[in-house]
Amino acid sequence: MCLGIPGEIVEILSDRPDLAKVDVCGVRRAINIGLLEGKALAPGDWILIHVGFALSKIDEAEAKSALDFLESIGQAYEDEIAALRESMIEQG
Amino acid sequence: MCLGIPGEIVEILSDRPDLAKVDVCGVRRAINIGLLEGKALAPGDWILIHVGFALSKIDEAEAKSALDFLESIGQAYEDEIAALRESMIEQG
Amino acid sequence: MRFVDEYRDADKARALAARIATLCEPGRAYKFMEVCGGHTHTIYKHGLEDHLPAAVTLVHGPGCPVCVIPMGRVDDAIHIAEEPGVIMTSFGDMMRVPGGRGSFLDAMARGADIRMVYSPLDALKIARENPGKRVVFMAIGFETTAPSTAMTVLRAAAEGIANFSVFCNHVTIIPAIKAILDSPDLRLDGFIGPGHVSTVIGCRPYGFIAESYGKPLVVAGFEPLDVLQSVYQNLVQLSEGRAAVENQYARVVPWDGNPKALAVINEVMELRPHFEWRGLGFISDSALRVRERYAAFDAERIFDIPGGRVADPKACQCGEVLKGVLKPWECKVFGTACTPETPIGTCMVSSEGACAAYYNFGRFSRDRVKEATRT
Amino acid sequence: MRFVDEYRDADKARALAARIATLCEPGRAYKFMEVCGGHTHTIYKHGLEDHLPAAVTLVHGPGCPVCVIPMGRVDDAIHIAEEPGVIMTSFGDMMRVPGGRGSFLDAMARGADIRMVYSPLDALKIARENPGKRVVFMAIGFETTAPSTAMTVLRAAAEGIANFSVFCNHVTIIPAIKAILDSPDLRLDGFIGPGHVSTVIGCRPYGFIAESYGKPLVVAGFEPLDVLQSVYQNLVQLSEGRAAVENQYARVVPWDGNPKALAVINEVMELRPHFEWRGLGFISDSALRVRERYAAFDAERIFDIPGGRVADPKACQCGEVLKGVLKPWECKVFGTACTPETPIGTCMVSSEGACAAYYNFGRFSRDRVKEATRT
Amino acid sequence: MNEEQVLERIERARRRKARVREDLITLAHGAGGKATRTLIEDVFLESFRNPLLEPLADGAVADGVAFTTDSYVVTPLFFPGGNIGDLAVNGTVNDLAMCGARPAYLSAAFILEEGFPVADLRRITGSMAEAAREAGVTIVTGDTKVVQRGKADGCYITTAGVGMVDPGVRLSASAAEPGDAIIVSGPIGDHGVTVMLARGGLDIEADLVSETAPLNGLTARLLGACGGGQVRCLRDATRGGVATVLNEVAEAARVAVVLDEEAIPVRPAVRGACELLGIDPLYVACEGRMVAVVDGRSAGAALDALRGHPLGAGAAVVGRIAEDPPGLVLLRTGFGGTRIVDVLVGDPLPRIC
Amino acid sequence: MNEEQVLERIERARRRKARVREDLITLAHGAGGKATRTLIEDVFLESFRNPLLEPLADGAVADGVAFTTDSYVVTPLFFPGGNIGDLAVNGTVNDLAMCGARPAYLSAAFILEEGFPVADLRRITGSMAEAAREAGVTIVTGDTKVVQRGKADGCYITTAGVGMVDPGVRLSASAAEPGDAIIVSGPIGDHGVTVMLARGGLDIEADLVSETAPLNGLTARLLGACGGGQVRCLRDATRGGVATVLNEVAEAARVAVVLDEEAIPVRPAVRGACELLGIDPLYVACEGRMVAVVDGRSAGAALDALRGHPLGAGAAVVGRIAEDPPGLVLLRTGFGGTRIVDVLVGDPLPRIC
Ligand code: SF4
Ligand code: SF4
Ligand SMILES: [Mg+2]
Ligand SMILES: [Mg+2]
Ligand SMILES: [Mg+2]
Ligand SMILES: [Mg+2]
Ligand SMILES: [Mg+2]
Ligand SMILES: [Mg+2]
Ligand SMILES: [Mg+2]
Ligand SMILES: [Mg+2]
Ligand SMILES: [Mg+2]
Ligand SMILES: [Mg+2]
Repeated sequence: MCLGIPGEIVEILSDRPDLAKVDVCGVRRAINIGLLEGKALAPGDWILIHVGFALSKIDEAEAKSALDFLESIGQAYEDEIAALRESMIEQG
Repeated sequence: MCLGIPGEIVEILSDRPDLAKVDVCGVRRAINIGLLEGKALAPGDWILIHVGFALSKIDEAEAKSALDFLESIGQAYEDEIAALRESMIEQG
Repeated sequence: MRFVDEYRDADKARALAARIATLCEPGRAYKFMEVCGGHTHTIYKHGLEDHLPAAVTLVHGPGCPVCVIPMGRVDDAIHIAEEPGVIMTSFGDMMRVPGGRGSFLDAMARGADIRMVYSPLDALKIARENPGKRVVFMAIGFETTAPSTAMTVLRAAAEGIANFSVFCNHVTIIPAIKAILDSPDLRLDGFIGPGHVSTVIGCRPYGFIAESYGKPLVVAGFEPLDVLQSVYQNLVQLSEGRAAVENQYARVVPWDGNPKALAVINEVMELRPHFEWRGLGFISDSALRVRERYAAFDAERIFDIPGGRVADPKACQCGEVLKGVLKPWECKVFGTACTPETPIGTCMVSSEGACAAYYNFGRFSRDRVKEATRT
Repeated sequence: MRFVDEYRDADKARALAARIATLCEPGRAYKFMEVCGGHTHTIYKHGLEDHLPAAVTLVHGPGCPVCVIPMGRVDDAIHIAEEPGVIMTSFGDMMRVPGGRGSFLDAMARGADIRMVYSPLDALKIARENPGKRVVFMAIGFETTAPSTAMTVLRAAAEGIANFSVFCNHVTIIPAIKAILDSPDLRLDGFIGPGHVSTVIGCRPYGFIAESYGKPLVVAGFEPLDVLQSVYQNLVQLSEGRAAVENQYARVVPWDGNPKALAVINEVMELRPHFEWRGLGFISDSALRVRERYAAFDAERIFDIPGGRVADPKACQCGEVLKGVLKPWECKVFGTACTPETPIGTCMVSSEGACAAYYNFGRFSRDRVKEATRT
Repeated sequence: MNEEQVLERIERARRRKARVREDLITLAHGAGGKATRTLIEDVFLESFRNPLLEPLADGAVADGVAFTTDSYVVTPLFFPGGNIGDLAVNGTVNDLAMCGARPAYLSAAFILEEGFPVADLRRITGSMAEAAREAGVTIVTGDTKVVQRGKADGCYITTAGVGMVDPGVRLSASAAEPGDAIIVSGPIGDHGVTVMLARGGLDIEADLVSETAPLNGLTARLLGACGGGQVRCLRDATRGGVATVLNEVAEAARVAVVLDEEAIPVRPAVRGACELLGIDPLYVACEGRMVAVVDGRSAGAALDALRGHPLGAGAAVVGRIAEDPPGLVLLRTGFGGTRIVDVLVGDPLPRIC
Repeated sequence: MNEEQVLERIERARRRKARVREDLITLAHGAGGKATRTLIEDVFLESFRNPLLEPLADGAVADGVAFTTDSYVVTPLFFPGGNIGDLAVNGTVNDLAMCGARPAYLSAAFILEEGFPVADLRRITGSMAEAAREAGVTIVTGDTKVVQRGKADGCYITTAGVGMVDPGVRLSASAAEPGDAIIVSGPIGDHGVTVMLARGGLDIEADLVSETAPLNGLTARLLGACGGGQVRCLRDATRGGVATVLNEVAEAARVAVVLDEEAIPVRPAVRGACELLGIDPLYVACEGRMVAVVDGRSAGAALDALRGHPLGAGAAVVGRIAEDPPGLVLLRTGFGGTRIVDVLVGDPLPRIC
């Protein structure tokens, strides 16, 4: 529960290593990354933001494999629909 | 110097003997009469008010004799004017 | 928006919906509970149910941290806010939540200084900028939010900010799920597990649900495709006769959660023996309080709090709604006496509350809506 | 209005004016100083000079308590007002008086809490109602006003109101008149004595004016006929070759003043060795301060006051105007750089100030005004 | 230089362009006297300058339509004789009436402070409705804003009004001519003194009520009784009082205004309060009194017309327009002397000296 | 009772007379959502009721003249893209334009807080003059009040406006008909997000500016391009945003409004800020965007007309009017689902849950 939004790290503040400037769709805010202690964070990394804190680092590989799964279902569905349509044309 | 206004005592406040309700032309305010200690004050008496305090009790006899003087000058003046006018009519 | 837009795609939704439909055994009805109010919000906001077959029902759970705050705690918070020299700070979500003496908004109208913040760190900043005031942060939320509160207390302690304290109302999710599972009047087929809580606690704590209760639980993300996919994964498990904890939201949720976040919670807070949940009653070990060693930052110790219990209004059926026993519209006052303008229960206030989500986004004949929006 | 309207009668004024005219020796010019700003105000407000023959000139004296406050004291008052938690209270007359850093109104615009009161007792009331604030009363005025301040301090002491104090700027009239009499560049034929000061100090203190300086002084009331009559009485004395103190205002002024008022002043205040008068410079024994025994009510002791002297603006000729050496219009900045909106000197601020009275009520060709108003 | 020369120089100085010298707004800028005028001329007129705004009259008239606005920020909100609601309706109705218009439509914009009692708001809108009914106007559009506690004072109301001006009517302060009579419609200063006392800080009691009232009935009678050109100008004597209004007339028409102190109607209690506080009723705000400048030959007819209406029962001729000295208001005092009646610098502050 | 019956009962309940239940005004009463509506209906409309006020539109139209008012209390006074002065002029110009009027005259009433910098005031009036010039309107009358420190927030401005409505033009929310197209004139929410971020408390940066602008040029083009009756109604999507405006249309015309989420133009930064704060751009205020309801057959012509004007370059058809269910705004989501878009209860508060 509780609103969490993905944002991209733009900069780790040099004077405050527990803060990162994060970009959400062109909107920027300093986010506390103290809860991700021990994770290697760098500009370009994505994090999940909740009430001004980063709760986790987004795992791009996991994201990709999940999307691949969704794509595959989508593709299968389109194939089926196409097949269905063809069969209807054949019938028609 | 300093603005002072005559007002008429309407009531001596029973619970606060240093305060009197004073009327100025139908406008009423509680006035501190502590500076008039020793003067017998009663409703109907007139006092001079300055910044919420009564500074003196107005002496009606003195007021009357001063006004009498002014009246007398006024009367004398009118008599003179009348005399002057008559003399002009006589001349005219 | 990356990691967002991909998961709002209508075509993929239709494909997934087709799969879901094929997974449903004819004649069987399925009930899945989304534990988390964030999911409830997603479901209604995106009209997700339009993709579900009639056989699948989503049941809304107790995972709205605003909804479960009992009225007495709101009154306590207002009591603190009305102490001289206090600035109460709160997330926007709390502003309209009614206690026995009205809401924060009403208290503001009576003169209390209550300010909305985006982060507990903003409350700390207000404390720093107002040394002559006592700044209290109204801390609410599950394990998602508790680490932020704890981090803020640690920061206040490190900086020696003496005029800052926390009114701690953090709750924990597992006891609530357990209460649901143990409630006699509810039959569920599986769970859509709370994604953001799980970033902190990980997926292991749900193990007992699969093991002891034999129900699937799929930890899910908050975009509508995430939720739809977790329905799909639940159905797959059921069709395969399995019951396991799965992580649909692996891009964000590590299986083991966030150990640092758990550590800071544990540093600053401890379990309360009992805590009252609105609608659910007292649940043991279900909430957090500030530890003795941070007493200086604990509003409950600093202020003399009435701590009274306020009975829920008679008409209120939030408990049944929170447990998923009643659908919002089945509450007798839903939409007539209880509306978002005049909420009787908290479920009607928070946008994560099931009643509010249903009222704002879903309240209307689904058939007529579908008819009207057909393109 | 009794004791007012009788003394504003035009017919009596004309009669008195005729007498005054006959008392003037042909070819001789007469200069009388009205010491008191209240008289200046009366003279201009009622157009009294229209009743005077050209041979009689009224010269405006230093008796405007606002006009004689040096700029440094205004700055000190603003300094106090800008201390945290202070409510400064003041008569309306002070609000626009410029110090080196602007006026009370400007300080209010910058954020100071300065409130207008009608009576020092109202300031005490504010103190009573605001226990968390330090309430300071800006005390100004001659012996007329000093007893009220003293009574208020006594009352504060009796009630134990600890958050009330007085910034004492009371001045005494006799040293000022002496300074005038000793100034080399002024020739006066007599004085219109200050009526309301005399209710307190009585008429005896003026004796030296008649005795040592050989000038008549007539204590006068504040209605225009009072002032006109006192001119008349001055002229009668001169025509009879006498110089005495006379009391035109016997309805209000007892010959011996108000002993109780003098006693309370003396209880609470003592003479300062020196005090600066705007335009007149330092005058010994000319002002009052709070006695040691009432130190708890003395803002000068409570607050750390800069106490700096601020040189009057170069263009300012208030000193000459206050001494009656210059007529207001003879000041080089009168009415151009110095106006009531943009006063350079204090005489342009108070409605008792000679420059302000002349500017507001009299500034214009007397002949053209007379022509226009002829009925 | 002699006195006459100095005075000429001063008059020239007074006609120079106004300039705000302060860095910060002070209460004086809102008091209706010189500081207000300077602010309006130097900031608002300077920014917005156009021929319709330029006369700085009660409202603007174009194509037979009059348009005006005022914000109401009175403290206290409720006072003897009325409340901010009556004021907000009557004030704008009156500004339209002073343009010679028949007031028709009003707008009402509310700025409410968080915490303001809804019951008080209902009382205020009730009074507004009643006042609108009495004046025969309709409130056709509005707005509501709520600001945080401490960012207002309960309730501020801004009304604007639209009215229709009959073809024959053309009123302007600059139309005043020597020989014209100056009429006030009744005793002055009741409203201002009532509100000042209602604030409570002065602890003064008086049996006074605000005269707040819609004057369009009165102006209609007056315009009906006198021919079109006979009425030169109408002004409601609000903030700044009769003195300020007449200074504006003198200035706009470059004429002298000559008042007779004894002819000016002032209630005893108003006089008493003013004497006690050291202020001059000529500067005290009225909210149901107007000043009319009419052709001297129509003065009688005008007076009859006004006195025939309940709100004009106390109407009186208080002075006249003269040619010289232009731009000045003069007063013949009851004492038989004369003086200038200038524009006030700041608020009419209670004074002790 | 089954779900359908319950929902019917609820719809009936929603049409009951609004009643303010609170004793005190809260910020929600000014937020533009249901509480504001309830306050207006129960207090203001109840007190002032008349046929011209009753539609509660952007302004009132009578005898070919449109009249409107708004108070401006924005915090901060200066923000990227504008300030309170632009808003006060553009807002009232736009309300007139939304009445189908050619805006002509404006009034401007200022409530200034003691201590307000004169330089800021000059900047504001300068912007107002510039905005008035751009819109082709004249500020013809005004008012200034100064309140004590702590009784305002620097500067409040209330403008009212008068405009002329051509005979053929008759716009009304109740004129919307099934088959009509709904057009917005450009990306939504820029103003509201810009101001929210400019307050500084959220510490969020974005390259956003308010779109505040006068829309009368745009409306003139639109009315010119479509015949008189083809444009049913125009609304500027200020407080409460597009969602609120469309609910008013649905309610007034007793029709359904059906929106297509993907067609609604929202800038990425607005979306980003809204996602971060948990608010919905549909409820965010715009100050230079309008919603037009036009005959479906004229949608193309209307869009061309709008897109030909710089302020309408981003115009888009975002939905249509349907017959059923009356009084409701529906959204077809990008996800392929549907939902209601209801009136907001309070402010669009940043939320965490
Ligand atoms: S309708 Fe109201 S009272 Fe009923 S369950 Fe929902 S929130 Fe609770
Ligand atoms: S004109 Fe101004 S500077 Fe000159 S004497 Fe008068 S008050 Fe002083
Ligand atoms: Mg007016
Ligand atoms: Mg006006
Ligand atoms: Mg007020
Ligand atoms: Mg007005
Ligand atoms: Mg509006
Ligand atoms: Mg609008
Ligand atoms: Mg409007
Ligand atoms: Mg503001
Ligand atoms: Mg508007
Ligand atoms: Mg005005």
